[in-house]
Amino acid sequence: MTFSWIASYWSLLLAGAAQTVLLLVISVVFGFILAIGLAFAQVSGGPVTQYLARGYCTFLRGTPLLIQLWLFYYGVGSLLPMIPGLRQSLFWPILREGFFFAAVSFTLNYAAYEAEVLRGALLAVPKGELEAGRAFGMRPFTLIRRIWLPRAIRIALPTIGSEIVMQLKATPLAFTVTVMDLYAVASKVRQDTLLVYEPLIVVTVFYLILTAIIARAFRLLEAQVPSRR
Amino acid sequence: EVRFGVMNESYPPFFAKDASGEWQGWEIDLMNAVCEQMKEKCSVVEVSWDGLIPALQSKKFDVIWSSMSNTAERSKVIDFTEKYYNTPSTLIGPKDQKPGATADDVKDKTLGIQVSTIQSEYYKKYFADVADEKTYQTLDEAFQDLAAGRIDYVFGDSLALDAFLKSDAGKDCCVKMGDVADDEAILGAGVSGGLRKEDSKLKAKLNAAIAAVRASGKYGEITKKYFAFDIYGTN
Amino acid sequence: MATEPRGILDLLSPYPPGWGGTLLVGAASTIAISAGAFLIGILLGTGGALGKLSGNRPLGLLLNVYTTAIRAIPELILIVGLYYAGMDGLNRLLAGLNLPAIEVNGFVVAVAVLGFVQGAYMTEVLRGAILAIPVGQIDAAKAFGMGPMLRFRRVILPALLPNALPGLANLWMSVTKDSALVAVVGYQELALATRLAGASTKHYFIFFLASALLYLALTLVSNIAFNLIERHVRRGQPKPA
Amino acid sequence: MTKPSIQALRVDDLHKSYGPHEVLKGISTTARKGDVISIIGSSGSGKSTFLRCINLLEIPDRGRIVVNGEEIALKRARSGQMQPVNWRQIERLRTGLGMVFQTFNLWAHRTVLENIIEAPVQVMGYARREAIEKADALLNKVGLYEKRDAYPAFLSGGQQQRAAIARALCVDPAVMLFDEPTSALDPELVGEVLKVIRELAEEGRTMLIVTHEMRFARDVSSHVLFLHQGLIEEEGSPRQIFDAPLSARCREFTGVLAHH
Amino acid sequence: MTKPSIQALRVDDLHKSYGPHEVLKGISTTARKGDVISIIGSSGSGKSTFLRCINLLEIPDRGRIVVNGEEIALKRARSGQMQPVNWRQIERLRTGLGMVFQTFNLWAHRTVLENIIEAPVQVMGYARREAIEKADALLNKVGLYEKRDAYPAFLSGGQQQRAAIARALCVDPAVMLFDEPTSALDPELVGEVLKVIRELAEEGRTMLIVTHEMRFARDVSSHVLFLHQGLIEEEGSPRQIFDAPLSARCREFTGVLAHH
Ligand SMILES: Nc1ncnc2c1ncn2[C@@H]1O[C@H](COP(=O)(O)OP(=O)(O)OP(=O)(O)O)[C@@H](O)[C@H]1O
Ligand SMILES: Nc1ncnc2c1ncn2[C@@H]1O[C@H](COP(=O)(O)OP(=O)(O)OP(=O)(O)O)[C@@H](O)[C@H]1O
Ligand SMILES: N[C@@H](Cc1c[nH]c[nH+]1)C(=O)O
Ligand SMILES: [Mg+2]
Ligand SMILES: [Mg+2]
Repeated sequence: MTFSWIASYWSLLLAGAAQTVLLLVISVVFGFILAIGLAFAQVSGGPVTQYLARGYCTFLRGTPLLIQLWLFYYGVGSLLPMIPGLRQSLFWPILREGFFFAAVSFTLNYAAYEAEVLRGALLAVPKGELEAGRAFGMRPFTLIRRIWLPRAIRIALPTIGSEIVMQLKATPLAFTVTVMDLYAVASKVRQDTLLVYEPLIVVTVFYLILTAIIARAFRLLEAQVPSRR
Repeated sequence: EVRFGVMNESYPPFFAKDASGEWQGWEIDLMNAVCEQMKEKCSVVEVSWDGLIPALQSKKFDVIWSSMSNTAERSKVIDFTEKYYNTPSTLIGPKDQKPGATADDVKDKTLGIQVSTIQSEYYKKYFADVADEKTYQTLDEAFQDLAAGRIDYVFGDSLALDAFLKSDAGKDCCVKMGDVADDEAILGAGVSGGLRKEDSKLKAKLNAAIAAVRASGKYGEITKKYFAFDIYGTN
Repeated sequence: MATEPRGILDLLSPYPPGWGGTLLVGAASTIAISAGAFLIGILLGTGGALGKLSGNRPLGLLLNVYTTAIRAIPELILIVGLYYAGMDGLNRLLAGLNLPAIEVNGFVVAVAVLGFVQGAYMTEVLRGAILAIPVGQIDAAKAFGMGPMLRFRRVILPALLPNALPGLANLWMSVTKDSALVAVVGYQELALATRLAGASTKHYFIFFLASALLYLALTLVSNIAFNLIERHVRRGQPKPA
Repeated sequence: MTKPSIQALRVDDLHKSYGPHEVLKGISTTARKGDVISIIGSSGSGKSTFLRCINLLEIPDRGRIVVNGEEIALKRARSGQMQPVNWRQIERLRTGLGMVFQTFNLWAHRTVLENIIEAPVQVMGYARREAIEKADALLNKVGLYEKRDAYPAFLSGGQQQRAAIARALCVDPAVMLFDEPTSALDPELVGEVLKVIRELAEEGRTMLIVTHEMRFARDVSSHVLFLHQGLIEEEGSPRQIFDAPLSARCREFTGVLAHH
Repeated sequence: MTKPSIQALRVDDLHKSYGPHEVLKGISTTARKGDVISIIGSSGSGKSTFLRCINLLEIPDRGRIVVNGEEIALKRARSGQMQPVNWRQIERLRTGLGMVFQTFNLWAHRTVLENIIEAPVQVMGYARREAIEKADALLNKVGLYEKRDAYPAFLSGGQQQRAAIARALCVDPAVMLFDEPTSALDPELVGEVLKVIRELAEEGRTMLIVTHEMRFARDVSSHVLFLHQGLIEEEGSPRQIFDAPLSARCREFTGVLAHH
């Protein structure tokens, strides 16, 4: 095992780790918010919203994230410069970057997966507990905020934890749109030095730390309401 | 028998798998010529780029024959044969951009470079202080971004860049900005076959065969099928 | 090579030089790999979830290591490590013992590794699903003298499925795409076939769309299956609203 | 029947079917402020359904419901199903209609105390401190103070039922709907609940109580309804219903206990 | 106390704590074949816990349990917790210990009929046809035949309770553990259940019944246990417990209803 290469790559590695974390946090936070809407649209929306939300989830879960990202960045993204004035505008520095496209695609994709999980969890909340809320005159929004969603999230916690780890493992796809996340840096090191395992071990250690943090956080969350088992 | 490891993704015109699953291209033809020279039976083993080194080391095949450039870093891990081709490095850019390929020309601009190429090494040494780099997995993607105006240059192998400039998309948008000044240490080593360190017998055999194929004119013959000029490079 | 401009139909024709056949064969491999990995995952995940819930401390710790580490380690390193380094080590050991070297199919290793990873995710999904079953229903099964196997088959499994299906469906969707990793052991499935076709013809767009449609078709078919199962296992559940 | 000013609840010709099964076939009744109305009837006769229709947890197929002089506006949707015209109205009226469910329906992710203060704080807008004070008083009253921080899953049946009663009382509703509120309670606690209900009635609150305990019904109510096959078979004062029922079915039902 | 041959159940010095909270502090009792033992006591006194310990749904911290002359083998694990030596033994004994839960615990994914035939077919190995015949007879007995294909979520409280009773009866257990089996039933149905229990007792079956209905306890039982603060405060014949209790606490508890 050789790790001398770290000396010349450490700044890239740090920047890569930051990109990885940033992509993960953005996509999970915004994706989760979006997922809540999508899940409720499916369990209690009208026929049209139900249909649209279902379609969204099917489509985004049904096609590879890589292709979504690719079509979005090289398809939609490369049409952007044709909009007159955009290249001179304030947004160009953001819209020029792959990061923006990666963050958006990841968010939309994560939302589709998470919505599916939440949909199941919402249906698993005992009907009587919802009725109790309604009987007290709770508005739909209050009912969702205080009873339905927190109860569903607790039911789904282990699965949500898994989805976040899966999302972490999806971040390397950002490399296809020039984002140098940690994995991309490792790939670069691998190709530069032809070392097979060492760069990936660095990534693995970092992923392990992140995953352990996520797993621990979720274990604490789960322990908040004791279960009778 | 000598088993040649080829990356399972196409890199035309050097090697490409067609729809019927056959490998073909310049590097495949060269391989056949070299084998004939060595009087060896040859076979192709395809593995993804990530699998090339481990597969070589666990003896799933004997030589990497996959347009791999010889660099100092890489020679620490595997051995290389003599080079079998080397092409100059070029900058291309949009038509309305001032031509030139020096550090001054690229000041404050963004260069699209394929990951882990010799051009990326070159960038680090000569351009890193003045210009930005965007790293792509394939040149095709860099071309798209160049056409879309997200980057100002693509810096890469002249062959691939020429092919792009001749294509429909390239014709409309971009022109050659110029070859960069040579740096023997970085750009000169060229593409070689990659071998296990301990396999010096095969290395000698391959080196002899490559030299013989060049000397016999077979090399030129194969090259003519694919290129309008010699791709062996200087010396 | 030259990119002769050809029509979409030519490009996607099932016979060479069209790439349609290659894509379809790739899609078939994708399904085979995914189904194999998914099944292994279900077995491991069920065992893992029950193990975690068994309350056995050492087993629980071991399974926590399994779910944390295996989910964290990039699949690539697992496959490459197991297939190349692992096989190499094994064969060296065998050679030392004067035994003949064995040759394991890279495909089998890849499926096993993906299944092993799926198992880690499923452990968590299934554990959550079991925890969401009202305790009383399991108590009732115990009170009637049902043994662990019978209890699992007749009460826990049907009661956990409604809670677990969405998570399992997600994992299925995701393994159909992760199966692209078998390329590293020289195996060609849909994603690699797509890239080959794109690189050879430069018509990336067409092939990416075509393969997206193939994935989508696979998803739609699996959706129908998942929906049917879900409707069946949710029988007896009142609507929430 | 009475002056509208003191009419707390009025139900007219309430119908409700589940699929082909008609559970309520036209129930009408009126409750004045301070009335305690017991609803008795055999299992499956539609008592719970009746209570659940009053606060629109089940939407009736036909009929009028008037709470505190305000009629719940229902319209017939194109599907033929009835529908509230305005859910806001229903939410508002529900805050005045406390309910204790037959199955308690405590929120599993909240402790007993949190269950009780949930509606006061989130729906009525009470200050948290104030709500906790009140909750603690109620917890003491139902003898559950030391379980205030326990989660429902760890309570005995009777403890859950008491938590549910405290939860409903904490919002001070003008009309209370109790669905078998003493089914899981021992005789002493039944006595306590009886006392609480009497106090509430004296404060002018109206109560509808579904119960299977005839003694309790006799002791607590000002008026008794006997439900049978989706209709009110007989109604009247407890004395009349229990001592001199007119209908044969009612006589049979209330007389049963005496026989064995 | 009695000849072992007709001893159906014996419990010695049963202890059970939840964390720091000691719920059972040493309960001992014996039931002979055909005995109907009622367990009364205030809410939270540990009645359900007692029943759940008998069939090892809760593992006691100390004590002996002997079912039909066979002692349940328990050992102390290193953690200090008690543990069954052999779960197989427990599964076997459980088939002879029918249980009706306070919260019914019907399997939500099975219809009423499926709930009832589940254990006979899957555990006892009865033929499905045979089990259905028996289930139908029981469904008729509890008046639930027309709901046999309904899922539990769509039943009224009393219907669910009757389904749970039928489910427990269908396996013909030698000892039945009833946890408030009439809490959701109307007086007529209570009478029916009473009749069923008497029939079962005549067949020689043993029953432990937790109940809050003193009248029911008096009518049904051969023996009554009064649980208080984790101990048997008083026990004896119904006559003694209800008419001439020795302990002040018991007098208070059973006398309550008379006072209000
Ligand atoms: N799983 C548990 N964890 C902690 N405490 C529990 C648990 N189950 C019951 N308890 C507590 O143990 C005590 C006895 O409970 P149990 O259910 O046996 O009461 P009970 O006599 O059946 O009461 P009720 O008549 O209300 O059903 C109660 O104080 C209850 O809160
Ligand atoms: N959601 C539902 N879907 C279909 N049928 C239902 C539903 N809820 C109740 N029923 C049926 O309606 C009838 C009346 O039920 P309800 O719960 O009102 O009875 P109840 O008088 O409260 O009985 P109990 O005293 O047993 O609680 C029952 O036959 C029941 O099976
Ligand atoms: N790997 C997934 C991403 C994912 C998130 N959650 C589950 N899967 C994809 O390709 O789309
Ligand atoms: Mg009811
Ligand atoms: Mg109890």
